[in-house]
Amino acid sequence: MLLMPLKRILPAPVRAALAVTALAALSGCHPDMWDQPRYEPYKKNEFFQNKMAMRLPVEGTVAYRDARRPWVSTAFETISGGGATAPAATDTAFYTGKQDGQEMATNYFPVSMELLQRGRERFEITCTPCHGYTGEGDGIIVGRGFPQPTTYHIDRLREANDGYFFDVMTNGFGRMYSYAARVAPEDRWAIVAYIRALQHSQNVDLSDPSTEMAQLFDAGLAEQEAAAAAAAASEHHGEGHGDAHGGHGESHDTEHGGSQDGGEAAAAGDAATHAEQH
Amino acid sequence: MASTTTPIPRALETVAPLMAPGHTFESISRDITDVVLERPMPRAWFACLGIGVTLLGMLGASTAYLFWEGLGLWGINNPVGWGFAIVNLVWWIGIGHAGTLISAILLLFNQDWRTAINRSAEAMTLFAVMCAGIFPLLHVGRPWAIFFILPYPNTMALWPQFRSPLLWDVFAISTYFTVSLLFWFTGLVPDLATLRDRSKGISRYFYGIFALGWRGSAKHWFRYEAAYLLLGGMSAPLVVSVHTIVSFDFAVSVIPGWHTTIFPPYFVAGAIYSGFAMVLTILIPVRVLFNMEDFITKRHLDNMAKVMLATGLVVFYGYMTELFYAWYSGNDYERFMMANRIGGPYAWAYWCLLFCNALSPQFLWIKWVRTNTIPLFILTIIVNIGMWLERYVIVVTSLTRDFLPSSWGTYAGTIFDWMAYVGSMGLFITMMCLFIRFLPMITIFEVRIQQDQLNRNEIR
Amino acid sequence: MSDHGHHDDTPKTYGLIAEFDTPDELLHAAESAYKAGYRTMDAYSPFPIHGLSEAIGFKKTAVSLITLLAGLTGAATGFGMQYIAMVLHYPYDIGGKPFLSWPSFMPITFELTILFGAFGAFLSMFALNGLPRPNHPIFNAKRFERASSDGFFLCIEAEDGQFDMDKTRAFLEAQKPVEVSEVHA
Amino acid sequence: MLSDTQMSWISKTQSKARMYAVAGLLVTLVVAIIAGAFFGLAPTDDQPLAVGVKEKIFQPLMVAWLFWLGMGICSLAVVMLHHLCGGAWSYTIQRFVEAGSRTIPFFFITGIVIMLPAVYFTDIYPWTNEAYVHQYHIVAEKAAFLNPSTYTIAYFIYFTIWMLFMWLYNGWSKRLDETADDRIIGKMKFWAGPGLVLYVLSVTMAATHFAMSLEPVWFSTIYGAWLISSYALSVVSFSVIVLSYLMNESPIKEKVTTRTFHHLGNFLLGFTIFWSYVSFSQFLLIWNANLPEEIGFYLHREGSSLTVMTVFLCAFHWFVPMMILLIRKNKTSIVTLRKIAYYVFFVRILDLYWNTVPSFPDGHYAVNWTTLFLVITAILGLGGVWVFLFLNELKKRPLLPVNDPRGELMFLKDAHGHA
Amino acid sequence: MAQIFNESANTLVRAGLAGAVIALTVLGGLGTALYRSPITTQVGFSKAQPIPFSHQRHVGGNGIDCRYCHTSVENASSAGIPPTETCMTCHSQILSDQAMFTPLQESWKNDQPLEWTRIYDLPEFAYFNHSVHVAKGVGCTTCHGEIDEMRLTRKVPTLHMAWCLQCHRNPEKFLRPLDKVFDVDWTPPSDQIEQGLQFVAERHIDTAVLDNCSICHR
Repeated sequence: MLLMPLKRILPAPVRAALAVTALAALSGCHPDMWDQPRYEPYKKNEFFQNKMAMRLPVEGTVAYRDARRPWVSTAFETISGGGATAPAATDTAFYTGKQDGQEMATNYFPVSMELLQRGRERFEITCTPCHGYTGEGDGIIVGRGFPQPTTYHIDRLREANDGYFFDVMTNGFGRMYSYAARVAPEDRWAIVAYIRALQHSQNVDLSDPSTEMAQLFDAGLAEQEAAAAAAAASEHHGEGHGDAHGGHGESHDTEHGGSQDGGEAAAAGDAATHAEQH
Repeated sequence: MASTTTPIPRALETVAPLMAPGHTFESISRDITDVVLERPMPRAWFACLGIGVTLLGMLGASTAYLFWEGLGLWGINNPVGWGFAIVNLVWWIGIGHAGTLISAILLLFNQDWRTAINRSAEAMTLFAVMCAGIFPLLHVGRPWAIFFILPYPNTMALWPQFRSPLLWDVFAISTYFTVSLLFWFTGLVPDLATLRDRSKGISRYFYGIFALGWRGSAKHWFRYEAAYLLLGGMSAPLVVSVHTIVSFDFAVSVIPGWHTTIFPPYFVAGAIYSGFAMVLTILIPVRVLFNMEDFITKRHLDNMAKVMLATGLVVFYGYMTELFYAWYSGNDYERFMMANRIGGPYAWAYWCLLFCNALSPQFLWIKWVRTNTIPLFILTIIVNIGMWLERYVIVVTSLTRDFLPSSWGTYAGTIFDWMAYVGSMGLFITMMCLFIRFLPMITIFEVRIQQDQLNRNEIR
Repeated sequence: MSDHGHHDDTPKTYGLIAEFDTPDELLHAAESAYKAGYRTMDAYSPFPIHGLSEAIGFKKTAVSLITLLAGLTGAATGFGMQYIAMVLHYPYDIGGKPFLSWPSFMPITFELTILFGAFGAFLSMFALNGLPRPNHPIFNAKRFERASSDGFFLCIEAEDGQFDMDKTRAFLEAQKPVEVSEVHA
Repeated sequence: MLSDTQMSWISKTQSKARMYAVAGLLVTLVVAIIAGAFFGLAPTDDQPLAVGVKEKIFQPLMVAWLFWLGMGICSLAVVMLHHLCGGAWSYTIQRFVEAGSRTIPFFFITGIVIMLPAVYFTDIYPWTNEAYVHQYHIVAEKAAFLNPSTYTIAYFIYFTIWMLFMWLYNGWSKRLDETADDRIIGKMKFWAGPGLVLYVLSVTMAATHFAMSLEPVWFSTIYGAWLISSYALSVVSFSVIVLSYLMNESPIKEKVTTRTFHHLGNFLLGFTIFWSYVSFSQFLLIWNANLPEEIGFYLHREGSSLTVMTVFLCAFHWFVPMMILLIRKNKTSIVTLRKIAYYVFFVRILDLYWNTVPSFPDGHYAVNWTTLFLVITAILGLGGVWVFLFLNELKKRPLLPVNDPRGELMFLKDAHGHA
Repeated sequence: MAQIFNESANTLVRAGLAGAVIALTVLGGLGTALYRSPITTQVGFSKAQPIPFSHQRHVGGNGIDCRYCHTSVENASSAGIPPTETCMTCHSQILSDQAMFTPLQESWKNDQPLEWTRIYDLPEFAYFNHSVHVAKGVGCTTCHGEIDEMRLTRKVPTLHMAWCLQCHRNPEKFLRPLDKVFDVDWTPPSDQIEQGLQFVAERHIDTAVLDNCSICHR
């Protein structure tokens, strides 16, 4: 353990020389608690061709979903009529956005506020760098030289199926890479829902104040102003997200028990995390 | 100053004298310092040193391999996590106790016969504690991180577990070693001055530096005696506390056979017992080899044998109380533990230890045995073996079979256990040989006091 | 030493030393010297002689007091250390016992009491004795090597107010020593 | 044989002792009857042991008997110890402890009146109570040892051993005075070893029967050592007291120097430390392990006033006497040492109270002031009788052995040395 | 008798003793200081990387969310080091012809991962999970410092156990509102302790066990 800091300071040859000396002196003292004979994420492993200790999942592996996104499990429950908590591998609608080779016309999940909020959060993390906050295709990267993506607010895209957006995220499009590895399918569906909301919001005719939309808009504006005022008054502008976790956690925990048992091997890593959460 | 000579009562004329007659202050200095300064070492010394260094080499080799390969080399397993390491630790620490006991407790009790043997016994203490220290050091598995057991403000914001008897051990044994060293060195200073004044050439400087410029001033002696008595006064409870704490290692647990309130005094008595046995094992040959029979007389052997007998009886008492109260407890586990000792897989060790520690010392009731070197020497060896077996029985029988039969196991030391154990004896023998070669093995100035008292007829 | 020369630049005198054959003679001489009014003197012997230091007027030493204080410091350190670690800094539930498990703190408190006390006795004794001091004028004294074997010496130092080379020599001679000689500084 | 001053001190003390004996025993009986009749403890389902008049009478008498028993049997041990290792300190008190040992028959008889009825007719020993044994299966396991018959037989065995050695040593001692026969010294030396071995074993067993079994679920292997060290403390301090009154006259005067007190003081110190060592070790081990059958002993000794008593014992049975005895000055003055000895002797009462009375059902969790009062009066009463008998024995023989040549050797150093 | 040592020996011996004591103290002090200094802990040090990746540019300049690259930080023990693909998402287009991107292009072409040098290396006897810290409201910058201003990532905490404990003993000093966890500009408000205690209660953080050995060493 004493040798550890040295190990991290000194260049390899010096270390080797020191190690030999230390070996002679102490007949070897392995810092074997610091570096244990096992592979941690992102460690090197000479055994494999690409030298990564981490392996890709076997082709066709189905991701295990956990209960941390309540809207997902609620939705799954609704869809499957209760019981099932994660779609089967054969559920192509969920994983590809296509059913019988046809793009899904609507979202895989019933649209809810939770779904939209999740979609917004994920959109703002993942999509805004290029597509911008409103989906105009004016993200910051565009200013850095990335070719401008198409805006969402054209008729072709307004009329496109939900499954189409899902497919683009999953498989990439043009210069856009696939996000399948970075965004989980249910998150992709949430983003789809949010994109739909964006399209709506940017394409509303407010010229006639008597329309329902215009009234809603005014009401929303007033609400936002009030909320801003309240936020200014108190620092606690906590939004529903955190509470939702805590509040729904208990019930979903039990519901997900079955699926954990089913996919134990895949679940092992996440199960620890899962346990932490509750 | 009373100077009348009292006639020796007739009943006491048979008591062997404390030292041979006819000595002067000068002859005392000469006889003792000549071993270091003048006389060539006898062949037996070279033989001992050779054996010691060989065994020490074996210790080094087995330790090096242990560092390389890890503790798996030893026989320790689940459920016997302690094994030889603790057995040897307790054995060596116990042996060490005789030195302090002779120096400190006999000093406090005004026992004159301590004089001739305390120096070598104290040296033995130091070397035995060194040998003892090896085992926990190796047993932790990562000796280079051993400083973790000390309380120092560290980057972990963490303290050692002060409520663990193992940590008490750390404090007890390190304090014991330090205080023994101070006590020993304090005793050496006036003798180093003698060596300084009698040696020639380069060794004058060596002894001169360590004598610290001692000049025998009356004021110095005054403070010296005060300090020496204080050190003795502190060492006496210290030595008791050390083996008490060693016994706590076992006794604060709830393991049947370990959790016994008699352990503290019984361990202390056992320590003194084995310590005196070891002192005799060393002194019996040494006094002959280096012609020290004038100073280490039959009376010394007799007295030490008596102490062995007394402590042996206390140890016997310990065995008997363990036996009786295991039954009296009414507790199934306690009763099984005893039955297991008597008739379980390690019964051989139990019966051997009873033979070595309880039966064989009964011969010490006989004066002929106490004053004849050969039977006494054989007995001390038997007791040394017996005391090792005692710790072996305590550690192994209790750990191999405690509460749950499903967790029972067996234990045996491997060749590396034996190499470390026998090797530690090599360290002990080597250090002892070097000590005899370079330092006066008898406290010269105290023998002078004794001579002075003899001159005045104050003692016999 | 005076045989060795240096008569021309008369080396400084440390004192006059008288050698005796037995401890009793030394003790007697020391008592007489004190009675005669000498104060700055010292007696040298190869083993401690009861009453000798008292005879030259040296009766008290701080060694015990320092040892006691050191021991108490050790006890306070031992207990305090454990209290800080186990109660204040990192309280930890072990076996359901209270954090302030004073019975468990006793062994280490005791050990540190002894450790500190022993250092107190050891260090204070040597420090008060002014040791280590490998060089000292008294080593210049004739046959002083016997002081560590069988010689008993009384040295009246030149710094003593009553010291007078001739008178003091006469006084020492009167104590029937083996020899009286001058010690050069 | 004794000087007039010594004789007059003895008879004065004897008449005082007579007074204490009568008053102490009377008060004990009267108060015990009243307390038992009015403040007894009736048995319940949880606590099947009763504390009535019988128990109230026998409880304090038992404690007092156990307290003074040590003066008899440990005196015998000191006699044998002296013959085994010798030493100036034990030589000077040799005749005191011999006289003490000659009181063992007194305990044999009083024990038949106190201890055996306590077993047969009272609830004081819980193992005699069927409901209690039924409640604690573990007690039934030891029935072979804890039953009235074994107790009685063992009682006779213990006293046979003690009285045998008492008879041997006092006989030899007397013959040595008369004949100056060296062979007697040899015998005394030889039998001291086996005698002490038997003493230690019998006291351990007796401690288990007489005291430990008051709490039959509990056991502690160090208990024998506790009782032995306690008794040694009592005997050494008592001897110091007696010595202090008799030492100004011959023959002791010639033999006693400050060095003798110093030794006695050191032994007092040694036994004080040993007592605390044993008590603390027992506590630490049981407290740490926290096992159900053991920890009860300490739980019964917990509670406001009993906790205060525990702290008191730590402070005044260990710390204070230890600190006082560490100071050399206090050991070289007989007057100071006598005060310390008185003090140690009386603190012993509290220790014995602490070790026995909380085991009684009405002594749990708090100091039972009535019992404490009764224990003290019983100790004064029984002690009055004992001291009377002791002094009677003491004046029968010279205050130092007449023909023991070892005395000379032992005093070589003391006589010549600088104290 | 002649002197063995001359007078200077007295001074020498005493100076030697004092010197030994002082030297030991100084050595001990130096050792401790060295052990705690950045030389050993590497605090404030950055290391050479195959590509001089700048968080300042990406986070501070471009405002890209942490989770864009560190995708598993909310779900797994490891925050995730982005694969080459993530870099290529933009850098297939932007500045792709720059020399400093050669390793990236090579990696992409040969399907060989980039070998980044670890800055934060916890010993393996310490169990650490990013997701639980994020979920309970420990912000990125609490441990990683002002990452949005670092040209090259450097180590900010010592990663000593004492450092871990200062939060595990008093989490209220560091907890944030959950929507501020990834906010690199967040600073504790004036009533942080109060608010933190409220978070501790809301989020069921059991401070009694938070400094138990087995929380981190399992």
